[in-house]
Amino acid sequence: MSIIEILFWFLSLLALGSATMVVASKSPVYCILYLILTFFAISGHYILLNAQFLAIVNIIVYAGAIMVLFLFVVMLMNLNADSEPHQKNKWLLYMGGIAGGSLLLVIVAALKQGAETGQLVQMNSGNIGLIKNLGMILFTDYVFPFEISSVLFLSAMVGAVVISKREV
Amino acid sequence: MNNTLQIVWLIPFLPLVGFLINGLGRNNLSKTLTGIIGSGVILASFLISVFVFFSVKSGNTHVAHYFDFINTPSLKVGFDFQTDQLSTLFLLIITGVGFLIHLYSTSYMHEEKPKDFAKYFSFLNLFIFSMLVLVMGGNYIIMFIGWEGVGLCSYLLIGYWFKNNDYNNAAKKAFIMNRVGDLGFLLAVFWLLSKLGTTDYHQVFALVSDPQKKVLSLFDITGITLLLFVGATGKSAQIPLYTWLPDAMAGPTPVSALIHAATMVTAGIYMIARSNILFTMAPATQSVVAIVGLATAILAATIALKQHDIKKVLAYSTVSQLGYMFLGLGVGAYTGAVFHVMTHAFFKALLFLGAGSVIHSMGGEQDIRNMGGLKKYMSITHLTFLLGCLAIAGMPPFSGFFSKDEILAATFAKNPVWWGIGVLGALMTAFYMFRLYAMTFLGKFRGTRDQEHHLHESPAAITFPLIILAILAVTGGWIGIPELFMHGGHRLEAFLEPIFAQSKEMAVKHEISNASEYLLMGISVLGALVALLYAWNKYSRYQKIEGEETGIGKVLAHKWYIDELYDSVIVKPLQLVAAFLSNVIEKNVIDGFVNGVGKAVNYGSRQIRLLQSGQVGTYVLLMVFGILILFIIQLFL
Amino acid sequence: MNAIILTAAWGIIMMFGGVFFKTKARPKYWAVAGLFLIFIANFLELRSGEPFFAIDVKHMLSFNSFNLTFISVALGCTLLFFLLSGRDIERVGANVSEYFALIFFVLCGVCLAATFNTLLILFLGIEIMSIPLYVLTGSDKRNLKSNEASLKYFLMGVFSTGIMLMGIAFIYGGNSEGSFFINNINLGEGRMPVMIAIGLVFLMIAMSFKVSAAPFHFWTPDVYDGSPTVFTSFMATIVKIAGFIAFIRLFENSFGKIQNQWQMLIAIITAATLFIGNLTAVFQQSVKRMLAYSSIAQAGFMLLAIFALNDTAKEGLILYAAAYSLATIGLFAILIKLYDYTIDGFNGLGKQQPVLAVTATIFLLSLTGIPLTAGFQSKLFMLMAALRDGHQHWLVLFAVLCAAISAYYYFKIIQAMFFKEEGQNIRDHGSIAAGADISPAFKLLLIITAILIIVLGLFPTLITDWLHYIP
Amino acid sequence: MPVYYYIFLAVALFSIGVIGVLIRRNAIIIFMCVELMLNAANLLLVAFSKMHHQALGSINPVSGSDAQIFVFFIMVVAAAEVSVGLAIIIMLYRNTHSVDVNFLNRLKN
Amino acid sequence: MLGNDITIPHLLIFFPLVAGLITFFLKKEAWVKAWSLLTAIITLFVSLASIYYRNNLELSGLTFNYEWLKYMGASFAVSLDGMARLLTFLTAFSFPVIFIATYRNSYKNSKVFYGLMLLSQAGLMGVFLSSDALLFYFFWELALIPVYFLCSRWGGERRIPATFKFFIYTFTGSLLMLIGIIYVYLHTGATQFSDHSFSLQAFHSVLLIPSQQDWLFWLFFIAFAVKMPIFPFHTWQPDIYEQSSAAVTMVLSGVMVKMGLFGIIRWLLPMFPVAVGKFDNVIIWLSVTGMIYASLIALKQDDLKRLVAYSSIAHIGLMCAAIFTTRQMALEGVMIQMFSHGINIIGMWIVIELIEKQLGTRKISELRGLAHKAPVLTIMLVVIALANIALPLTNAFIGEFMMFGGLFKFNMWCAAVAGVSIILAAVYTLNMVQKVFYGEANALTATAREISLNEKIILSVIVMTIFMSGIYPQPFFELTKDTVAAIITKFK
Repeated sequence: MSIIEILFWFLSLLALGSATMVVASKSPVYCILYLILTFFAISGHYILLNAQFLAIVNIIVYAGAIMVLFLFVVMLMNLNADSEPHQKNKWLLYMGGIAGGSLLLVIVAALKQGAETGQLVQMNSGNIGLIKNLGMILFTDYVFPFEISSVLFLSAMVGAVVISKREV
Repeated sequence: MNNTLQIVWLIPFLPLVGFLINGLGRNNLSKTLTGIIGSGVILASFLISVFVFFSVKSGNTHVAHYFDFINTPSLKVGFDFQTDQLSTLFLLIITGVGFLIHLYSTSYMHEEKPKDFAKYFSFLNLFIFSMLVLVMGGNYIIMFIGWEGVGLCSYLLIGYWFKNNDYNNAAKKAFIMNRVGDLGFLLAVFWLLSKLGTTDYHQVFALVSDPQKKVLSLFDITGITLLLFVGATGKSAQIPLYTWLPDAMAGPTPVSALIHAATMVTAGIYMIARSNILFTMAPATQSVVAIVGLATAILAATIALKQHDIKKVLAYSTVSQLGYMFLGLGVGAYTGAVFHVMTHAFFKALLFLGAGSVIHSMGGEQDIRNMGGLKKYMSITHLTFLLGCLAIAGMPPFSGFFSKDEILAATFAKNPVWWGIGVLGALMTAFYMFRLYAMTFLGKFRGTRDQEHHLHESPAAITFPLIILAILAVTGGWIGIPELFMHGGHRLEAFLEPIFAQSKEMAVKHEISNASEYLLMGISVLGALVALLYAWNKYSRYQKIEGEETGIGKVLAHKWYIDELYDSVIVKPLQLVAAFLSNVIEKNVIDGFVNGVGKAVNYGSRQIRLLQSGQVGTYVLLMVFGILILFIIQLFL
Repeated sequence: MNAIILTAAWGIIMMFGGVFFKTKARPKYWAVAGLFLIFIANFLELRSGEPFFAIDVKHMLSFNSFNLTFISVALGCTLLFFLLSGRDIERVGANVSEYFALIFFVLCGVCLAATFNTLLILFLGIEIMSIPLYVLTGSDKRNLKSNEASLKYFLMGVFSTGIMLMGIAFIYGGNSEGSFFINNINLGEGRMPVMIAIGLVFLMIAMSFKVSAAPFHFWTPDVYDGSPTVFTSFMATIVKIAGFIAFIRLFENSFGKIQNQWQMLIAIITAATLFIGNLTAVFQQSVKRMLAYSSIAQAGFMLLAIFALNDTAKEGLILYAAAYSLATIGLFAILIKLYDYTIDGFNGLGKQQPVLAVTATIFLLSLTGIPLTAGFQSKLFMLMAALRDGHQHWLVLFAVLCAAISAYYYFKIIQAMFFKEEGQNIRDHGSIAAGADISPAFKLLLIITAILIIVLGLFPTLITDWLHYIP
Repeated sequence: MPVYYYIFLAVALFSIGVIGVLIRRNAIIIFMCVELMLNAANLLLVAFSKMHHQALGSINPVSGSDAQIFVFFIMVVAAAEVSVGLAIIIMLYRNTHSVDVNFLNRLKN
Repeated sequence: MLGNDITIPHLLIFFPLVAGLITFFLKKEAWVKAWSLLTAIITLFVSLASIYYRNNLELSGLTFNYEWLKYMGASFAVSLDGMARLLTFLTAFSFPVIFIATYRNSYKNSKVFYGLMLLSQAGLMGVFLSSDALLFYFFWELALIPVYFLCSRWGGERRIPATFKFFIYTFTGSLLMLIGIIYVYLHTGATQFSDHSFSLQAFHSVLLIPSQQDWLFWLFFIAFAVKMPIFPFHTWQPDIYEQSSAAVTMVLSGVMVKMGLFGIIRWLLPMFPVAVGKFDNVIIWLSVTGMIYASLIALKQDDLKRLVAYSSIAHIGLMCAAIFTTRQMALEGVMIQMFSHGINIIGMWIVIELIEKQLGTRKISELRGLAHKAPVLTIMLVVIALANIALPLTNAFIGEFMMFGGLFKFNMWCAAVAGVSIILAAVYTLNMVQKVFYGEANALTATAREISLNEKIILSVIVMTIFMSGIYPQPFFELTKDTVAAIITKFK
């Protein structure tokens, strides 16, 4: 059992466990922290897959910026475990669990039939994930989407302004 | 086409003109004018008919084609008038008797308002028109036009006093029962059409009687003739459709005389006589006709025994006489039947008009129990009435004797038992007629005071037709004197020979010896005489006795409860079914289903919108279930 | 190309315009003018096939008569929408020019969704379409319903985004070519690979969500009901049909060859959509909400195009887009003016505002699919396409019966307008809301819209012929 | 390392996210669960990119890289969504002082 | 843009259409009435011209074809064959009669009323004239819409639900037909520009295997059956006749029900001969049942309008049965009967309308002895009623006789059963006449007065028509023999 596999299993379990805790834990703050943990685990996977750029971006953008934003909001509203509305409707609770679980089951069962899922994934080698190469591609082939995403940001910005500007 | 008989269109046309003039100008014309026009047109067409008669007698028959009534690839119906011996004879009867009755009416209906008077005459003219179309039609469809037309006129005339609801009911009954018959007639015509593709008498009879190619199977012929006979029963008031005729007496008496005694009710006989070949080729039908006729004759006679309404008695006697005619047709004595039609037209019209004259002077009273002894008040009426009674009772040498005897003779040849029953009926006829006569004219008056001093002989316009008809009733029979009295005495048979020739040779001959024929005559005449005398002296001292009849008498007085039977077997169930359909099936089942769909949609809408609970959680849950279903279908099915 | 760039640019202009515009009315005129120019530009591109800006997009976009025709239709409908409802946009809130800016961004997304050639652009386009809409939905900030609507829309929208991404990932994984280009997907022989299948279902679900097809429609009534009516009008028409174009282009180009393997799913979705949409609409009292459900029902009919996936279907889809948008925009424009949004609010409109009533009647007839209106022609095309496809005739029968149900609720409004007496509160306030004014120009525009509908009903080829136009 | 490990991992994360969306009532946490779903997709994409690179790298040295670009764009979009989404949630919180989605039932039926 | 030469079919369609649109903008009620009456009369003359010119050979004036949707193979094709002439004439004849008969009535904003009336006339004309399936469907619906508004706007209390039911019912039917049309269209052969065609010839020559014909047959038939209507699709009819205003009822019952029969003859029979041969027994027995059923229900009606409605259902049932016998005689009968039925029932409505206008009731139980007060009215009604029960020398006799004849050829028992309805018809008609007109006048009817001159004139016009076409029906047969022949050849 190579080190890579050990790391893989460790990170997977970490990701799954913390993800479960995101769903399970009462206090929103804990949820956020567990989510950050999950993201770290995922970034770890990226590193295993030698997608360094994404790993970094994931940590900086997601775990860093976005999650902190979440945290701020939660703090701002000072939500905590006892202010947390917990699901009274047990029926919905169970049904939700069953539905999600069976979704997993269905897809897994489907994939079991598929032959092409046996292909190998290239671990910690191959250089496509390096910032240099991705940068090259991003600013040559993918320049148009890149530009277009600016429109996305603009609209998001305008939207945020429109929504949160106090009307006088 | 330049046949003199081309002008026969005038015969029905004139009454039509009369109808139009009287009908449209009813508000402006004076009574006298109306009467003159009304009767005048009939007289004119009578004269033309006489001319036509002689033309035909000289052997000139003709089918006049005027225009194509219907002319399509599938159906050709010419508007044709056929003038031959048979139709000519009927023309004479209709226009002749018709004219007399018009004349009679001018005085009889004189109390009416000018407007209604005109209405009455226009209807009467219309009737004559339809009747003429009926007998002159060159094919079954034209005949059917007249056939329905006379039904309509009788409806209008029975309901002439439309304020009285019973009269309207009687009229309606007459029309509807006729319709039942008409349906049979129509179906027969369709049958002919579908088999032969034509309804022209000539072609039909030619095709049918052609021995080479059997165009009609026996089943076809029997079916057709039976259906035709159904039509006849409706029009000519035979079992089972006879009950309308007695009720039809609601109409004015001249109407009863004209339509319900002399002419319209004989349409059935005319029709069968016209299509005699068909009937001769369908022995089964013939026996049916004979039996039905016989049964009707007896049944009606029995009922007539116990009636107290003078017109009702005559009505039932009419039904019974018609029965005899059908018996005649049934046994193949077509000439005899037609002969009896003619004589019956004379004496029955006479009797009705006489009765009318009586009713007139009794101030509308019709119950013979309140009459009696009218002899000394109204002598002409009395005398003519007596002659009429003798004629109908079949006393030689009055007309009734000859015609009825011919029928009975033929019947005996066919089937002695039928003959026996027929004779029995004849006896009853004699009995109830003289019961009627005695109770009306003999004995002493049983009416009220003012009725009594109001009694008077009717004016000339009434008596004149009576006298004419009386003469005819007496002498009318002499054109048909049997062979054994006088060789070649049966001039009518000679005259009608061309019509019935084919049937004659087809039909199986039953010859009966002169001796037995004498015997039969003797029996019937003597029997009738006995019945006659018995009734005479029994009822000439009739006293009014209160209280209901009992036993069989009651049944007879209630006409064998036939009306009640029909009411409970046909009318009431029909009403019930109709009510059930309109209240239950229509409202609840069919419309219920349609509205039910709408309700279902509304209900479904009300339920399904509850899915939209407003809860994001539920929405997502449902979505996930949707996802699952799609996955399962796509991946595992 | 022109449309994409210009809409983005004009969106930015409107955005900054918020600083300079003095009066509230000013932005509208700018927006109308700009949109008009964009419309012209796009039309010229359609005619000449030559964009103004020659940008190498590395085949990530594809422009053909179909896309461009659709874009012109969408832009035209939006122009009409501005003209009819511009005043009401001003009445929504303070940030008028921002609203316009957002709408322009949405249009940019619409153009992308109509012309995408890779899944990446599809994803971006749909996001660009959606994000401003979350905002517009919530733009009536004081109104709790508006807030609620926008949050619901947002949460379920991102949920569907997740599903879509999952689908894209699986498609990518299953595609041995290892590419996102929609016409470069290796479907293998015979039955498609499992990963493709999973991805396909995920994508289908995501698209169904965008076009609010059952059972992924649940957001639609609430969002349409909650958001400011003007924006409902915009969402229910242009955005929805854009979703359909994306849907049909995706499934035609990438999975058209194996249609028989997924046709059943679409058939089921279509049937469910028709059923739920029509049946639920029957009982609605609020016309706004009823129109939301009717939009679902109409979506069901449009899905027939994706079910059939042939030329008639494409023609029909564009025609349907135009007919449905025209009628719905007009109807909403009238609805906004009313004092009472329930059906009773329409009572006696025929007497009070004959022009509005008559035009509304024409719009409703078009939605019902009565001949002489564009609605009939579009339904005709759809049924024709579905029958021509030759499978699942039951679906066509079902669709027609649902159309019969739709007559039921559309005609309830007609009845209210012409045959019912006004209620008490209408008699007090009048049918028309306080702030709303019915200018002659507005009436004229309504009449023009109605005439457009009838002209399209007589000569649908005016639009459909452009699909076969070769520059 | 066979790809289906990653697939199962990603699908598991995705399902957990879905479950979270289903059973939590706090809007923010639901949103976070959606983020979890997005990340599952990201992970899957990266895994596939490497898979394709494994398979096709010899032919095309940059094969599979576009998936990583895609992931990048997903993060971009996620960031934008977050800004808008949190703004909406805050607006709602301003008006109702709650982030409980079950209170959102003014619109129904 | 509709071709360079305006032809008679165009005038028949567009003249009422344009005039109707103009009517909406007229101010004074008097003008509206005069204008629409004028229009109707001119239309009548146009259709008379169309009949007059039937013999001259240049048919270009009578058929016209404009490429409408070229690439769909749909064209604005209108043509006048015998049946179309007959029915357009019926339409053109009814409207002036209706306008004159109801000239006294005044309606709330009458301009809309008359405008819609004229539009519905245009729609009807279109239905009868169009020889292109798509066009046919267009007009089929367009004739419905104005009537929908007419019925819901003017009439009795329960008019709105009744009309709604009527509309949904017929709309569903026509949508089913639409599917059928499209399906057949997709099986037609290619034309110059399009791979399929909507033209009448293409539809008549389309080749369909029996299994397809079977269900297509029902798709079409239900649409027509609802329109006619025949049992058991008839329940909308009595309500709508009872509720809607007189003029509209006349249009509905006089002309509009003919659309269904026309549709069957023009489209259904030639397209699906096999299916017709397969289902004719079913349909005919259905119709015959309907005849008896409707007649029995008519016995129980107390409202004059409902009574006539049910009797009309019975008559239509006979026509439907006759059509499906596909016997020449029957079809000839149907042709003339389509006209006669229109005339008679319009006459009936006019009389009922007059009674209701005078006495404010249609309840048979409340009316008695009108004959004293209004003899002319009585005579007219009696004549019309007798025509209604097909007495010889009235127009209805010819038609019914031939239809029964054909039915008998098809199946004698069928004819026998159907014949019972003749008797029942006599029963309920005479009941009605007796109850309403005979007997002593009661307090209500004592106030009745004789009808006015123009009413007399219009009624006598109808009575004239009844007798003329009853005594000399030949022109009708001449007019329609080509149509009948065309159909019969399909079933040889």
